[in-house]
Amino acid sequence: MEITLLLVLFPLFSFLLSGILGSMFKVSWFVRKSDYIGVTAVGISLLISYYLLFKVLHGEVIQENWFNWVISGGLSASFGGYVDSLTAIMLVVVTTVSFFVHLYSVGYMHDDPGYDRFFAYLGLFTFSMLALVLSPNFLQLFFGWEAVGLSSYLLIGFWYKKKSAANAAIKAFLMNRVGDFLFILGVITIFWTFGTLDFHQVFSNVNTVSAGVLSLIGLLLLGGAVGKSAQFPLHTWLPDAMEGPTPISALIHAATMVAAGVFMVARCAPIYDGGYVLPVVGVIGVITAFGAATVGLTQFDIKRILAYSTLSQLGYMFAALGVGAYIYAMFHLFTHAFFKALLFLGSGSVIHGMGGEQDVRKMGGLYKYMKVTAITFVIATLALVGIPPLAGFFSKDKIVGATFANEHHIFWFFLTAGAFLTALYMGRLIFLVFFGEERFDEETRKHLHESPWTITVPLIGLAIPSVFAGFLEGWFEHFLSTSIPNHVEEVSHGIELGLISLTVLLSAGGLFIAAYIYLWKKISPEKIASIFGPIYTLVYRKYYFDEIYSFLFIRGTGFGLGSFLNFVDRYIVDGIVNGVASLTRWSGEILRITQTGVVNTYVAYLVAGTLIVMIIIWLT
Amino acid sequence: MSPIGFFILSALLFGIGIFGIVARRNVISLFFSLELILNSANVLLVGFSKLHQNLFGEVFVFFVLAVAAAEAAVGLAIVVALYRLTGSVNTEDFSRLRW
Amino acid sequence: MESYLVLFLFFLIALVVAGLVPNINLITNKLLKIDRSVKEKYEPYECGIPKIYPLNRRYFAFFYVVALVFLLFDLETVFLFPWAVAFRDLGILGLVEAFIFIAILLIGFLYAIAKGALKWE
Amino acid sequence: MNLNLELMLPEGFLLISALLMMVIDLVISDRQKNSFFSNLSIVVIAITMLLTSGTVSMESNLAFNGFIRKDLMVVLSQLLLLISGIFAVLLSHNYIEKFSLKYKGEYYYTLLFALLGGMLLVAANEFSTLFVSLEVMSISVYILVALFKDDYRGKEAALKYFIMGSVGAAILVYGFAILYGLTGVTTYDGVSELVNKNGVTLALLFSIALVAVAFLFKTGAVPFHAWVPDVYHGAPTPVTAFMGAVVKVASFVAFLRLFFPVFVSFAKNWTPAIELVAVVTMFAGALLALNQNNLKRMLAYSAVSHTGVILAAFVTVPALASFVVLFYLFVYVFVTLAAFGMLSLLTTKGLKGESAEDWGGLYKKSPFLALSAVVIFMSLAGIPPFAGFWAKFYLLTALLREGFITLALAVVLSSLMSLYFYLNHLSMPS
Repeated sequence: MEITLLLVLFPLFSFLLSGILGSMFKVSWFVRKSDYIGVTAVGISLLISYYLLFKVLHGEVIQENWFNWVISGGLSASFGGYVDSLTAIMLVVVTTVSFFVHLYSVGYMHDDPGYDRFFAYLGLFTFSMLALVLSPNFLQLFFGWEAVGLSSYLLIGFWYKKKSAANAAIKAFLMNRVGDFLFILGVITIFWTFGTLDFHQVFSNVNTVSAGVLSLIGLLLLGGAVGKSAQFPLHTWLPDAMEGPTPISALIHAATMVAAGVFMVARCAPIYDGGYVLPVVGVIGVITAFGAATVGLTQFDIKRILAYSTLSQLGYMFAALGVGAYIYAMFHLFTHAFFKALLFLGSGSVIHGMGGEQDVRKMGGLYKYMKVTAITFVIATLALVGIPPLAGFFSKDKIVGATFANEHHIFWFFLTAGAFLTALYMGRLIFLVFFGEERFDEETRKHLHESPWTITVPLIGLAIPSVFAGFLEGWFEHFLSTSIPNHVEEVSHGIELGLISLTVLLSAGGLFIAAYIYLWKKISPEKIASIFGPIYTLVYRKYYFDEIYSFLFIRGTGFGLGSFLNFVDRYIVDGIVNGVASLTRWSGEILRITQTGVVNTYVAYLVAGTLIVMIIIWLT
Repeated sequence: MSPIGFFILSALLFGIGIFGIVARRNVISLFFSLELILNSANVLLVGFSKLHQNLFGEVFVFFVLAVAAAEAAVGLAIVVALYRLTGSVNTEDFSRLRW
Repeated sequence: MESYLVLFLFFLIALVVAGLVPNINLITNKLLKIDRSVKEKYEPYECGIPKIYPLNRRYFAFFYVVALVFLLFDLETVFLFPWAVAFRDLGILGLVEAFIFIAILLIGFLYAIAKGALKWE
Repeated sequence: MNLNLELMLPEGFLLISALLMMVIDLVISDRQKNSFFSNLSIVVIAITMLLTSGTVSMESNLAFNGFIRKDLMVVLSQLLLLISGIFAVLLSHNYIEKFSLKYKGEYYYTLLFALLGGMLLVAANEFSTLFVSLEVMSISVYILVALFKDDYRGKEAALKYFIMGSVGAAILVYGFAILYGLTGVTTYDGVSELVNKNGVTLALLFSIALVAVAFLFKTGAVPFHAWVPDVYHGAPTPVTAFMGAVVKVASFVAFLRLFFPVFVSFAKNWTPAIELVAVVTMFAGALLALNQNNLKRMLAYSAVSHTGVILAAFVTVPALASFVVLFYLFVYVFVTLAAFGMLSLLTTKGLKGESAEDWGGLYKKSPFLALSAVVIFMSLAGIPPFAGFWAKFYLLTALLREGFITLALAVVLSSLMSLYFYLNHLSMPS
């Protein structure tokens, strides 16, 4: 049996087992035992993926064909596993994080009635993510793409009884569909141009296709990536997605699924190098990186702050892709996966300890109560902020340096500023949560405790790579260069050193200012807010994105009944589905009036239709 | 002989039938109109059968007649049932299922 | 066969008239009619004699049933006619088929009787 | 005279056993009727399936002097019809238990007659055979819709369906009459031969239009769709499932088998009309379904939009079209049966899940139903990895291969729209 197939089958197996036995039929001897299955299955996949990495390190490129889905019409869709260095890295990231999240969920979800369902969904997600990463052709890529979207929908809506959760789930799923719609258009275009969907055949024939077509394909695929990775302007679903359980936020909305967009763009590097799309990618990335960072400064929900920091970090990756530094993007993805997952799991531990409280204003001084969580959280923060020698320092500085080296000085400026802001809001977060005076009430303090080992072990386990992953950089660059290009101009060491020290200084300064404001209380944040006044409110309201969208689209029907093209246009350009729905509802209402229950009218339609058909057939 | 008379007759019957179905509100007259339409097709079939000097058309007519009878029976039964329920035979009263 | 053209012209005219004119009438009626729907309008006789009993009283459904049964069985015999005409040419096979046909009709007849469709009470 | 009676074994068996059920119905006592007849009809259908699968053969055989043609496609679709018939019977049993029905025996053998009509309809190779079998199916369905006592909705639905259906049948006969006039024969083979000899004439186009309209009506394409929502809504849910599966499959297959052997050489004349109707149907169905609060009606409208999607495949070359359409129908039938079956299950459980509000927190009431609802709707919306996606995928690849890129886009877009209301129904918070 093919090793890669084995790799994906284990999570699927766990999904089916815990889904059918545990969740659907509630077999008595199985219920609440899904954790064993899940953890073991993902553990095995973890081992397999490390084995694959090992094989790839020895210069092998594994290509296995699982089965062919024969399709009438010249297209044979084959499902298989294709492992080059890029895939191997992604596999390791996915399985590692997924393993720790499984372990963590054992403790975190323990009292949840939907325990088995949760593990079933986790298995489903891991399966589809692995299938996505392993895909040797665009069809399987699309398949996995949709499947991760589906499982993310299920997991965000896990607490389906909360209306907010249900709505967040729909929002996420539909905005993803907007992206996926563009994506499948791109896939169709590819099939249209190349006559095949296989990566190799497509990429090897890239130079035979005009740059214009390539740009079109690139744009369409980029649409999918923007939807999946929650980049501007489709970013609004990610913060809402925090309605889901925290392990999910860690696994799907921080480490793996949202990174799929980056992975896809890196995988399609030949197409993007061929077209003119890269600047667009960069601009989107920079906008997201900077804007999300500013929003992160003003939020109070711990998970939302982390969500916005995720947005901004993904923005960094897109910016790196935009300047053609694919490897640096992947490297940041690699490091970011670890410390961001760590951050989310830590926040989960905090929420767990606080008894479900998520507002940072009601926390503080938690260091005394949960040491492990606090230490690991601080480590992850430093890593994210980019304090040497932690992981984030290497990857982020590489990206910033690359933007400078490739003469995108505006990008460079905003990304550096973004680094400063990152330091600021992360510092604010840790000082508000773990240090300073305690702002929670007595009975919270009573049951405030360090979390069980199933929660702390993953924290420690993830803390290690967050510290050391950075040192892999040279090896990583060399290793990935076998599968994807990396266009970065050389700059003199002096400049490089200057840049690095500048960013580090800014980051340290950010932390210091944060401490100055929130720890030593030299300036009250309210005063700053009042100084910035309108700007503050603007940012605090997340640039009024939701409001703008809802205005445009809930009242959008006021613009009159848009023609169908207009409808498509709106759908694609700003895919706020509620709005489009209200638009279409209108036309639906108009149509509904024709459905008078009187049978004579129906016959009249029939006759009119007959006439129309006759005339058409007559004329042609 | 020229079959044109058949055609004109059947076309007129068809038109009248359609008119009746669209215009009338009384279910019974709808049934009359249905029979008219079916029989317009029958007229056409018989005419062609005469034109082609073979019997396929007339056999077809037999089948159409039988089916029409069955339809009429079922339809009348439905109408009787509806009349018992609502006491009306007006199609506009039978428009509770809509939109 | 192009001599059918006149037929189709007729047909199209008929369809247009039939399909569209009544609707136009209806719509214009809906728009223009002055709604004076008083109870008397729906009486059988708008003036004069007030009706003695409600029209939708329980009526004797038996006639309908008999009419339906008659309609069906009467029309089925139409199939026996061609067989009778071509009796000799069809020979034994035709006879068998005819009897099968009769048998099926018979089942229907039995059904009708057993359901009391023909019991005069 | 070559009547290959052995080919007609399944239909004959079905007919005879239905007639026998008529007789049995007269003698058996009313108490055990429901379960007895449901089991009996399931057995009958199962045996018929066995006999049908006995007639599978790669080449196409004629029976009744070429009035009936049986080839692989026919037998496959007949099996599909029979399977859906079994499901319909299973659904009906509980439903009849719940809502007491006076005419139990009638219900079951009328259903068998409808199945018989469908089987003959897909096998028909001659005009009068086609017409008669179509009417056998339709009339039986009218009866089924109206059968439940004191059920006003059913009666009204039956009346509408009856009137519309008769008009459709009349139009069909008129088209056949003109075709007969053009050729002087009524078998597909003879007609296609002579028609191709005469070449395209106005009369021919005219008759093609009439026949096409009749079939478009039967399959429920816009603007001939008006009966679909009312009838699906008004009919008892098992009957709705039966219609959504059997009637639709039979009509589509008959449509294919009439148009592709006979009129294929005039494809360039009639494909534009079909194309237009298909696109209109997809979007009209999706738009109409958007505002539906009543789940049954919503499903009816979604059935309309699915019809449009299937029609889109008609514009491709014959072999591809019949393959794609048959595959799509195979997937669609099961999903439809599952959807309506779920509805009737809810109604028989007393949850009366027709209006959207009843769906709030269905998971609590019965998690199994909720999960299956998710799967069914996802499949209807065509989301991978569910079956509905693969049906759409085949269709899309076929369209792209033939170069109908706009149609393909239309299909993708309409299914995207349909996704919205499916999700709406899925995520009703409790």
